[in-house]
Amino acid sequence: MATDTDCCTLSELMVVAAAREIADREVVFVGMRLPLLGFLLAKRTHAPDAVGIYELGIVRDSPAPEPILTMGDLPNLFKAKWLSDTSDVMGLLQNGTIDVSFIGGAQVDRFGNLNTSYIMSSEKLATRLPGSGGACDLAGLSKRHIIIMAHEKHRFVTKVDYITSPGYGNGAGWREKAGLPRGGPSAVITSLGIMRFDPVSKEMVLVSIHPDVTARNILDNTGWQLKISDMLEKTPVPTEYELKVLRELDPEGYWTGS
Amino acid sequence: MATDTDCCTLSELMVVAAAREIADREVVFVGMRLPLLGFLLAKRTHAPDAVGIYELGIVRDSPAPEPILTMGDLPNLFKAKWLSDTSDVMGLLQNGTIDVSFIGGAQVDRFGNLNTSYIMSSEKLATRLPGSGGACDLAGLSKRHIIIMAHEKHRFVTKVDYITSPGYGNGAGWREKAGLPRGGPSAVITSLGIMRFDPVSKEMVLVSIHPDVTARNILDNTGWQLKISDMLEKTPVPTEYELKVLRELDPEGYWTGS
Amino acid sequence: MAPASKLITLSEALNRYVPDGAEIVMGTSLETLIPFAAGHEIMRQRKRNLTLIGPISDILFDQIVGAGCVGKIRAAWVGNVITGSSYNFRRAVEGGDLKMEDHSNLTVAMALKAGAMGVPFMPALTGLGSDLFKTNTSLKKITCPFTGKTLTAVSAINPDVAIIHAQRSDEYGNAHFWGNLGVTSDACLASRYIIITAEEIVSPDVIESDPNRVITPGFRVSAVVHAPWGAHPSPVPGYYNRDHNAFIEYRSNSKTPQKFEKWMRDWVDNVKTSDDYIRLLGNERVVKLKLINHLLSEPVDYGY
Amino acid sequence: MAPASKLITLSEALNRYVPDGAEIVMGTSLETLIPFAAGHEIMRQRKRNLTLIGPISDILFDQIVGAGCVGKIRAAWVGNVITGSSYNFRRAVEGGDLKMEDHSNLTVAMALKAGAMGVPFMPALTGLGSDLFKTNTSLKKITCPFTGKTLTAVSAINPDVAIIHAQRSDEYGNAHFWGNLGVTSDACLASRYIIITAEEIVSPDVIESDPNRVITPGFRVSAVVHAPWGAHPSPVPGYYNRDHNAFIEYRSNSKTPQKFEKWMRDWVDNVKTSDDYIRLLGNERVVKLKLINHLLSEPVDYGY
Repeated sequence: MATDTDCCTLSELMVVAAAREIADREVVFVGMRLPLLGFLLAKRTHAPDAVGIYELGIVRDSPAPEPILTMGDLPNLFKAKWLSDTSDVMGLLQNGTIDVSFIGGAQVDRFGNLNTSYIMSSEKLATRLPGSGGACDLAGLSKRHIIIMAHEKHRFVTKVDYITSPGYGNGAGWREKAGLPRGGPSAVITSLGIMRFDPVSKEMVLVSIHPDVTARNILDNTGWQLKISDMLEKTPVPTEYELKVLRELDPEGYWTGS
Repeated sequence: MATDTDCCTLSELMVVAAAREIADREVVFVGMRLPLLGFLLAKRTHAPDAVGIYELGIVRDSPAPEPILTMGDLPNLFKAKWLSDTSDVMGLLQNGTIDVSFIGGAQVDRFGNLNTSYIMSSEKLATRLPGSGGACDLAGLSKRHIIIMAHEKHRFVTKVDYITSPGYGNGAGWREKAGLPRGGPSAVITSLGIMRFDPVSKEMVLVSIHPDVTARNILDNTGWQLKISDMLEKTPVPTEYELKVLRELDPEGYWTGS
Repeated sequence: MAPASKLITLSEALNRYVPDGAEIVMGTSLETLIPFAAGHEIMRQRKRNLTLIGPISDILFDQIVGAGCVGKIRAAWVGNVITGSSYNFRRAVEGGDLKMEDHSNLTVAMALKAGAMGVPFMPALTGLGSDLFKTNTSLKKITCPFTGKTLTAVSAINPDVAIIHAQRSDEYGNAHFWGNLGVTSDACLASRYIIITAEEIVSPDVIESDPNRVITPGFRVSAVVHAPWGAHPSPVPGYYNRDHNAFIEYRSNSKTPQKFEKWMRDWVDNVKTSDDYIRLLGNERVVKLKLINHLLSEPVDYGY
Repeated sequence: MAPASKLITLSEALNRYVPDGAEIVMGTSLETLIPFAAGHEIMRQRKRNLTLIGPISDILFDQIVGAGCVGKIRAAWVGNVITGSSYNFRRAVEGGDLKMEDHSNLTVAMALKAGAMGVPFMPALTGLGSDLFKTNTSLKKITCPFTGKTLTAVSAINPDVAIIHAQRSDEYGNAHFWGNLGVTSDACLASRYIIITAEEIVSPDVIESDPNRVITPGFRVSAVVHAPWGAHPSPVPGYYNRDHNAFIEYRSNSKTPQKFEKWMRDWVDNVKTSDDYIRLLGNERVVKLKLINHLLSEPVDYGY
């Protein structure tokens, strides 16, 4: 099992991996929690001109002047570029303006479908989760989206109990048939490694393993026979500068503490 | 033919008649030109708590501090109660919040259908008029609307060349069949008299004659056999106070001069 | 010809406009300006069988559910923004006591926009491929009359009441609202009644100096309530920051029904007025949450 | 990491973003803030076969039609707000030289909202029973999937360019816009390119002090042009009043093609810069149109 490494906590590793998925100048629909930090980190490092969109009705292109725990914190409104309606920023999403977005997940399957609504146990409701929020919208309408979640066997299942946020459904062609205009998950960043999706079959493929983790660990914690890339890599550890910035962004380690 | 009378100009008479159609506390969708003055006059006389909605995205419940020629004049924005989007105020119209609205017309027929778009002559386009603006919306969606126009034979026709703003179509039940949720014209204020609509047949009926006008004048200037009410009245002339206020509202007589 | 004041007490406003069974939209700017004071009055009045509507609610919906006031929720997300799941909500849904209509943020926004615009539905591209259609009968698939493509039709929501916390309002319901706006404007226009709770009651002159800042036309507002700190622990732009600790503490204070009962006694039932609430918060907390770094908007001229 | 400035000349902006055949939305706040300076540059550049989109245009559309730049208009109303019909427009439609797509204000607003929201249409209740359906193929009757009732479906409009006159903008396209808003926000979000012409170019600090006043996010804006008096003779809240006489004079100056030609030579072709235009207006007129009664907005605090 992955744990905190010498250099950093596991959460820090995941946030840095998330940040690296953002290219400079991209328009990013920023979610809550770890993705929020990932976006702020990217802005402060390799993607200074990335633009952040928040579903509350916020557009900003500079980091908040102070650490924030959530997107509605007042420093995130301070000197924003635009404060507006949810339907305006959701319009930007729906009309194809958003390059990349981030979603946390409770349960995911081999085609990247996500469940954050209902966990079933022998056909009966076992756990009610908070629901979609904006996740269903982001998964359907961004040009691509990135999933961030804990890698545990009961979360990585053959088929999710409920599709809150569509991935590739049952494989190639499914999104188009459903009527979705674009997009799909491009990466799954977990506590053990990073998965991407086969461009043809749309099935999840392990492409990177975190420090101190083995492929065996990952297969043992995945509920189906996870495909492994021929070009399997080690997830690069955060640079010193990335860690420095990240610790400024979350000084009390609320999100990224061990 | 009606002309200016001893007491006032014909336009003043029409504006005062329009103002009297507004009850206190009503929500009024105010149009351009004469109706704009009618609303302002009502506010200053018998309907102080009427609320005015303007399609530009303005809501106000006090008169503008200065005479205005059109609704976009800056005094009409000064201390407005709400400055917003056209779609917001059109939403108020569509969702049934508007009690009464006013429309000018170029051509009208016996069921109160209005044409402000295309005048035809032997099946060919003779005159292109400015078009609907908000008139089609007001005619379809207010609880009632009032038409104001010059009374001339070529304008009062059996059937309009083009329905820009629906009245009662071809009679009873037509609006419901068309899918309109409510409304219809309640009065036609012209340069000769005032018409209303038969509650059953929905056909236009002459109910009031302006000073110095005869029923004969009106019939001669109407392109069909206009029905005349059993209770035909004389249009009451403006009170001194109404005229005083009106002349403050249009001091140069741009709209109400002779 | 001065119009009638709409300024009444919180208790009176909710007595008058929120009967048992009412459909209420609240928390319309998502994480900011959540009307906690009004929500707590709903709990104190032991309303029953309410339907709560909103995109996300942070912990307010969980609290009202815990008080037994709610029969149904139509929302995109119910939980605790910085800690995750919320317990009363989980218990109620898992126990079968609470009906849930599952939305996304976009479908809630479109349902309220349809309500505001007076049309029976709005089209959207979201939801396609998801299971929202299985747990939300107000979503249907339709074919676009122009493109032939599949779309989601979102049925209009017209709540009985919108409860909005605003920064400042005059006593006639003309209120300034700033910061991120969420679905607030459409929620107001879609609702039959609007209750404004405000940090400050100000003179009409203040409001009239900036009509673009008004959130909804005052003639549509039914009641105005003076409720300082009325959105705590959520943040109010111009007034106070988010009280993160309150959200973290609530998580443990709602873990069991017993713990929640005690929390509700202390923070809801034993609180009668804004003053009580501020006293309970304590001076240290109040001072710590107030703004330190100010940024005043550059004026604009509405003259002629 | 300073982003690139978008500040260019009017001539360059229209050269770059408005090719012959482009679809342009302008005059989006109806009677106020009409981008006359930009419209006149379109005329000077002798653009051809443009499609003009807007709810109403006051006399600007008539002028651009008179210059022979327009192949089609998609609008609710084309005329002169205080004098009625406009002559170039009448001549062009009656002569068969100009295609017209007849809208109402509500259908234009919904077409642009559909464009902004990224959906192919918006439903409405307006237009039913009217003949707009005969002269506008972007309207269709549909049956509501929830109520079974007849509705109007308004097809989305996604213009190539939105040209917006705003009060003040920074050089990156973040612009403050106040007064009545018309369809401006949706027109911007629906369009591929956005050109802002502004009375004043200000520092980003001014704009950042009030993000709720920003009309559209700056990252979506392609060009910013400094254009003082750029909306004359329409009014600009905060800057100048409506010049009624200009509208009355234009009526006679456009009665015949010959008269219009002369008007266009004097007021368009012979004017190269804002300074030329202001000089042509003359000091007396300029002074008379400026605001006399000021009303400054009460500040709000965006601090933390």
